[in-house]
Amino acid sequence: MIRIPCPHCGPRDHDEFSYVGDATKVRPADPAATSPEDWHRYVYLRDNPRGAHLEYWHHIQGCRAYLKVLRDTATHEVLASGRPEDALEAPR
Amino acid sequence: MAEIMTLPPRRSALDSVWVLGDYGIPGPSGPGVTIIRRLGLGAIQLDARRDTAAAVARAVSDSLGIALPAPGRAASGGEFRAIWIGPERWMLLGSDSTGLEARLRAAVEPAGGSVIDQSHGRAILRLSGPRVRDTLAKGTGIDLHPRAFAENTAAQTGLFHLSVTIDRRRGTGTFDVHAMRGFAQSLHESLCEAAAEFGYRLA
Amino acid sequence: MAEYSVFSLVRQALSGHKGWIRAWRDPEPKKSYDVIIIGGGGHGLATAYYLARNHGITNVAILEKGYIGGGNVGRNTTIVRSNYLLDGNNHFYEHSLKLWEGLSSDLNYNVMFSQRGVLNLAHSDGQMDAHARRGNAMRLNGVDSALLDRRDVQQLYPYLDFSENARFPIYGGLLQPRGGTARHDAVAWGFARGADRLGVDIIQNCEVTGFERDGDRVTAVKTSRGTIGCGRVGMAVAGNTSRVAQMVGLELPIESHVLQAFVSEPLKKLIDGVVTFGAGHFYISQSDKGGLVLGGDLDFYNSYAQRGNLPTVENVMALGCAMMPNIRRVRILRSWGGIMDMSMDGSPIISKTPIDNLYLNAGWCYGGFKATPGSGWVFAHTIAEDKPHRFNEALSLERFATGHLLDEGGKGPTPKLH
Amino acid sequence: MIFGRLPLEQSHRLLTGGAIDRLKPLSFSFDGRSYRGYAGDTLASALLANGVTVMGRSFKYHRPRGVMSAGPEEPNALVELRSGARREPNTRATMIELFHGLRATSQNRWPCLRFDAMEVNDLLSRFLVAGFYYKTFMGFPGWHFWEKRIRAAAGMGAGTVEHDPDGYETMNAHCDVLVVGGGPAGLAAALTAGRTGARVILVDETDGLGGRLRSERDTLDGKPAIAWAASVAAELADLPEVRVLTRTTAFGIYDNNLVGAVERLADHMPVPPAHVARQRLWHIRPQRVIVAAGAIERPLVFGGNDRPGVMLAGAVRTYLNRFAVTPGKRAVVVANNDDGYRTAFDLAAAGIDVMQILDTRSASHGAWRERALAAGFDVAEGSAVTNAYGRMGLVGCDIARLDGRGGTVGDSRFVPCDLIANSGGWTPSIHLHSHAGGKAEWNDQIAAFLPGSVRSDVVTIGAARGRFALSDCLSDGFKAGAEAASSCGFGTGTAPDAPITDEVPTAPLQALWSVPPTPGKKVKRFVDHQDDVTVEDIELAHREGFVSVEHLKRYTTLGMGTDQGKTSNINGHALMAAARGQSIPTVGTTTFRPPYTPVAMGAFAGRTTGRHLAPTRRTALHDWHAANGVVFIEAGPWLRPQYYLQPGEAVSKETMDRAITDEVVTTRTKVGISDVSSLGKIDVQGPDSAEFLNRVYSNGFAALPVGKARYGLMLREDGLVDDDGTTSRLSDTHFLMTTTTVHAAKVLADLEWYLQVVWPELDVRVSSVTEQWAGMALPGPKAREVLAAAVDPGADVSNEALPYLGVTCTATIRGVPVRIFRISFSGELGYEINAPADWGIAVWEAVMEAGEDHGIRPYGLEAMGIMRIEKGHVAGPELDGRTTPDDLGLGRMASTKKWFVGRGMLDKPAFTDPDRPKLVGLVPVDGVSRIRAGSILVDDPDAATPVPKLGHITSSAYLSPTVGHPISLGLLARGRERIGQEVWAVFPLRGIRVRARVTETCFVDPEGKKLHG
Repeated sequence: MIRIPCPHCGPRDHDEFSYVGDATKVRPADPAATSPEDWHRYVYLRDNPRGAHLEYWHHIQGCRAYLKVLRDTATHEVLASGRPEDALEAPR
Repeated sequence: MAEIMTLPPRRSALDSVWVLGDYGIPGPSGPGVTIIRRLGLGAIQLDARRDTAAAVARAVSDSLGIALPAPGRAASGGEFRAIWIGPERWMLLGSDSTGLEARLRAAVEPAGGSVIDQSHGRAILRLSGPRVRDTLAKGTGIDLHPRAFAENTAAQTGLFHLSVTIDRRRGTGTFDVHAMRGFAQSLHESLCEAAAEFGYRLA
Repeated sequence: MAEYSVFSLVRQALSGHKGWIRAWRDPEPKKSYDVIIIGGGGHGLATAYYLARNHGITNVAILEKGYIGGGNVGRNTTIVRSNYLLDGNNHFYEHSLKLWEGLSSDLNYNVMFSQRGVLNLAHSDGQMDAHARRGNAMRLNGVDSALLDRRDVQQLYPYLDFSENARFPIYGGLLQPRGGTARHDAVAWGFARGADRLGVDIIQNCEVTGFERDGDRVTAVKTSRGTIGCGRVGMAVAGNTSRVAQMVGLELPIESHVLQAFVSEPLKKLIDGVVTFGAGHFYISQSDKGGLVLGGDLDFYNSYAQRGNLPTVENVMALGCAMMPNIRRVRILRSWGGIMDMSMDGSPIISKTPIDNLYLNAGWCYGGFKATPGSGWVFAHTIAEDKPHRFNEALSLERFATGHLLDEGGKGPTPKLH
Repeated sequence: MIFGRLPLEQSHRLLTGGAIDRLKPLSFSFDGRSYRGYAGDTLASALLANGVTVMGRSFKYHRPRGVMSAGPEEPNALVELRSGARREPNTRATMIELFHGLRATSQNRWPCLRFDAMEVNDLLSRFLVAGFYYKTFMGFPGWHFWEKRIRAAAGMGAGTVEHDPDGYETMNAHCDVLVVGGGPAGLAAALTAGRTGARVILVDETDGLGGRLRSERDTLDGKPAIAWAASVAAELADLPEVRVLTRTTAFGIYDNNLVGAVERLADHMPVPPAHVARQRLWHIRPQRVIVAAGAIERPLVFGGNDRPGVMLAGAVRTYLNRFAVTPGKRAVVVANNDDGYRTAFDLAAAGIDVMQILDTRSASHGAWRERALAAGFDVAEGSAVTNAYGRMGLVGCDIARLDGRGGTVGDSRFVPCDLIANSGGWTPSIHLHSHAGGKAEWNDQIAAFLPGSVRSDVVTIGAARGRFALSDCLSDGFKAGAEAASSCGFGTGTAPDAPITDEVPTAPLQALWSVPPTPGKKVKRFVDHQDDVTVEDIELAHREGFVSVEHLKRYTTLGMGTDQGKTSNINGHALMAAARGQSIPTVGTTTFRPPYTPVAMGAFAGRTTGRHLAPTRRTALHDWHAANGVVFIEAGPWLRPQYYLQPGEAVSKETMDRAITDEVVTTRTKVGISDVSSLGKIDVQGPDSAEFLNRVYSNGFAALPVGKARYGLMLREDGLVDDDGTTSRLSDTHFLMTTTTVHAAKVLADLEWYLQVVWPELDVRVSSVTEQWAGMALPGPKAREVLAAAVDPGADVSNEALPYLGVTCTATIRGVPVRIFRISFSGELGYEINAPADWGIAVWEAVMEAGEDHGIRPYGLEAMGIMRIEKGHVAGPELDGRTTPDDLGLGRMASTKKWFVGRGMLDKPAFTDPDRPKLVGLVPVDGVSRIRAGSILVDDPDAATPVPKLGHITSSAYLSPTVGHPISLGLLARGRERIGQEVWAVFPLRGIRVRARVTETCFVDPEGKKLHG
């Protein structure tokens, strides 16, 4: 069980959350000025790294907040977590 | 006011299954768990919107005499209880007859808050007794030990695969559990099965 | 002692089995190859085999970072079927199923392909309609399928939960009689031996670390055992696709997720075929040895750890016990986790890439094992002919941009849901 | 046991000693024969006490097997425990606590344990070597022929086809320190940590605490060590924050130190008591884990080492000391370490003849040897058993001197015996360490893997890290307990002094991976006893290139039995290393994964099975339906009315069809009422609400007037239709959105996503209010009259006051404030009434009462479905995640004047392809044939396969009571251009083909007059 520190509720089991996915993907801010290729890149393409992965989780059984989480996909270790607007860095 | 006088009685989601009595294997000092339904409550959800949390909190404090609790906490004030249920979001509970929704609406909407009546959408059970923690632990992964979950702690979490609010009340072993109305019977069944080995009383 | 047969076995038995030779050689890598296949899993081995067998291309190396068959071909629930709804998938998987039917004799290696039937249960009218649509589409493609009602299912599997206690009653199911199971490791070993006998070099403990490029071409593959020149390169490294693709700067519509599978203690025969639950993701069969082999959903988060978590284990078991309340006392013996290449529409990719001589075989989601021979066949064709076979035209990389998606579940670009 | 003669009652039981309760005799049966044992016995110890030596048959060769061990590693003595629905195959006799009336039967034999026809496999064993099946069974008559026979013979025990009557449950626990294993190290750790006031959980898989102390004759501070264990157990029981769980196996460590453990609450009883689960699965979340899981003894690999009567030396001591059982009368002891001597002393103390001590080490000069010589034992150094004899029980063995190079010196000598106690050293149980991501490091001193580095929050102590001496275990435990507690903020971290032991110092072992055979004899040397993997199989695997440990395991099935290789893996890997000429760590070890020992599926499932598989969701009107003839149907988590029977009617095809037709006809001609509470209802508030809805809906919402509802369509980011529903504007800044039942949760999560992550600048809050409101739809020509009669005086529901798509929140019914929306799914003049849920039934009854004179009746999902098909409205089968707005005839709802979610994808070539299937109506040309949903649309059903497909039938009404014939909806290539043409709707699964005419999608009131009436 991955323990995810919810910035609001504190550490909780990951089965209280719904996994959303890659948080490095930023939805095009001006859709009218977005090319089909950029939409394609946003919707379909993923870096999918082995190691630190910035991702969103939704605390669906808890406070219903979306969280940003930096997690190692090889070890499942959570390196940092925060609100969607936070810039996360792995602790050194 | 005339309408309120003639309102039909509220019907809880558990009316058809709630048969008072003692069940399961009682412990040495009687049932390990006693469960009561908290009926006829008003449960009003209060949302602060952008940058209004402080103003909303002030308005609530002024009108109801209760301080909105911090994340993960609950508080009592006067005849009301307030539970933090999400970022800038609280549930206020009080007796149905106090006009809670109207009072809140009047108080917080000018301050930038939103009010949503959820009184009928939640089933609220109060569990007490020496084996309450063991019973709840069969269905939730959060730590309910007094060291970790002190009085007036409240959590939004999962209980028997349902989303619930668990509100630790006064005393050593009294918890209120708020569940969605539609799942009330499922929760009731799960709680009763879990508590049966300790003995439980529906009161 | 090349051919395997009962006669050679008896002859060897009488001389203490001293005469058996290696099933495949252990060669040093050459300076260069016409084709390099990256990944010594089922698909890579099958591709090399068919490159040699169908296209006469034998100067081929398979580069495997560990031991062959150590990826998902060695960690799956061994189910083989072609009961797909969408033509692009159905034609491909049916081609694969046909290859399975002759595979043991083709390879001279018993892969124990067992056509015991694959049954998908349905638990609502809507699900029955969806099964009917799929079964009808299969029949129009010349693929076998049968729609069973509740009574038919009860006759086949009387111990499923037909009681009042069932949360989701069984309405019926869709059966593909030609579906079944195979001995997963044997598939890898059979293809390895077959490819080796046709001259392919299988190079284990050889990890790819990078590529040498000349414009839009790859000229050599850098490995832990030196740089190896190449004519063409085929990538078949499902689970690690994104990592290898990144070495040539490709970003792909793929996420890696962990899928757990389980086997129980061996039991006397209990379950004849393969059965899948319809009110939750669960599938079960029984190995020839007697273990119940079962699995369910992904763990639902990106992962490269071949290790799953307890909630998913519990969910899989809950579904299994709900479907078959007679197996609650059966004990789980082993569990394992495989890394799935989850694509954005739930269907695989066998395709050319923006790099001229690099070919991609990836995105297998839950479906890689059953595809092994078919995948090798069409991937070999794609590499040899530099164009897709008709059975993998629909499995192109471009389909995500053009909208020609193969989304069997209608789940959209959310890989964990496929 | 001698067949045909009644065994002497407990002929192999010592008169004194052991931890059994001689005052509590228990009767049990094995293979139908009655025996007696005592409370405190295991099935294995009780059978041994009765002289039963053969307890099982091996997997492949069906060789008779006795018990090898006294613990969870047992590969041989597997039985079917209990019978009927509770039959548990493959149950280790060494782990079954004896209870009165226990019934066990042997397995994997036919017709009986003593005479097993399948033992012919043993005679054929030279053909049935590792992997023989990959090389055979390929020609005539084919694999399917052979597989049937192999499947009939394979497997070990038989499961049951009956449903398990027992319950299971899950329990969550949190603690500061979890100690796994209640042996000396674990007890010391738990005690030290517990005394600090930290929250401590101690688990042990057996029925009591003490671990190896229960099996040995050690003393502590001059008193029996088991007394020390008892005093620690008593103190732990008194510490309020300490929880001791016996009969509990920690089977795995998952991420973040979640430890899974299974507690066997009732396996030592005939059946579980009422309200008590059979097993309980614990989720333990400790801050620190101390693994004191002990070690498992390895057998030596010699000829005939699988014969009944060949036992691990440690197991022999357990049977002697803990169970007061003598597993033989004449013993040979063979070991590559000092445990041989220790065992000999215990055997002699129990009055058993020790015929010979064989020390396989070429030269050992330890204290144990000196003691043994001094005590007069016959000790042979550098010697081993080279073959053991006796099919159903040991009769003797050959012993020979080893040359140290894989051969023997001189002649072998036969020694009669009925027991061989053997030890090849001990393998630390590093499973949990490995689960936690720890590496394994080879150690030559003990010839086994030790736990390497791991995170600081999991420490392995005592024998589990190769510290086999009791004093080391204790000091490890005291230190680890103190450190773990202090790292959690309890105590000072200082370890107390350990009690004084009386240990004899041990000399190092000398690894010996296989013993050469008796010269001139063909022998079978078993590495994996259960799966019959021999030394020769490993050599064959090496010869054929299956040289990595993973290939070895998979090719030979080494370690794949129910014992998971606990006694066989290291021996097997060492033999492969020898064959490769490499070191064992180079060859490597396979990875340990949970579970440590097999765990019942039911324990994992817990209560989440049967009707609890998923929670059931009931609407606020549920009790009314239940009292009024409803037939419920599952709709996702919900139970919803499918249709209603009249009083006295029973469920049948006929009554169902009649009910559904009546419900449709009544609604279309008079008025109907249905429960729509399960539709998702989302409260949207905030100054930016209109802008927000404008972005998430494909059609415009910015200009929706207050007091009005609008049908909206939502797309996914990939341009495909996600959901639909009506959304009403209650005030300038307040909307109420509805969603489909199925997508309610997802839509809410999506809205939260857009607000919290994508457009945080929008000042909007969303909340589900689904549960707050009971929803009822009231359609039909008489709906307005009924509604007017139902609402309290003062409310105006006239067409002018409440026109089509109008909304009012001011009316009351029976005093209950309700929201009324003039919307309709059926195409009739219709309303949806939302009432606070606790008053839902009161309002429903008021409407029913008001409608009584108009012939109102409730209708269910079936009638609702027919009416929506009649109107051509899309629902789940059309919103299947593969359709665009245009496919569904809703292209006009994709605004070109604004940007909305999904618009960026709508121009993809595939989405604008004119050949794309479009939604159309289809009716049978003959006017009567049913067109089933799931039919495929084709031009030529007789075309060669693959038959080109044009689309499929999405939804179908076998009979539209309104139009009088079957109707259906389907997606058809170029469908809009084909209206009026004919196609085939084929259903080859049932051999059905129907000629169908393509029509518009709306079959009833296409102009929508009724809606506006």
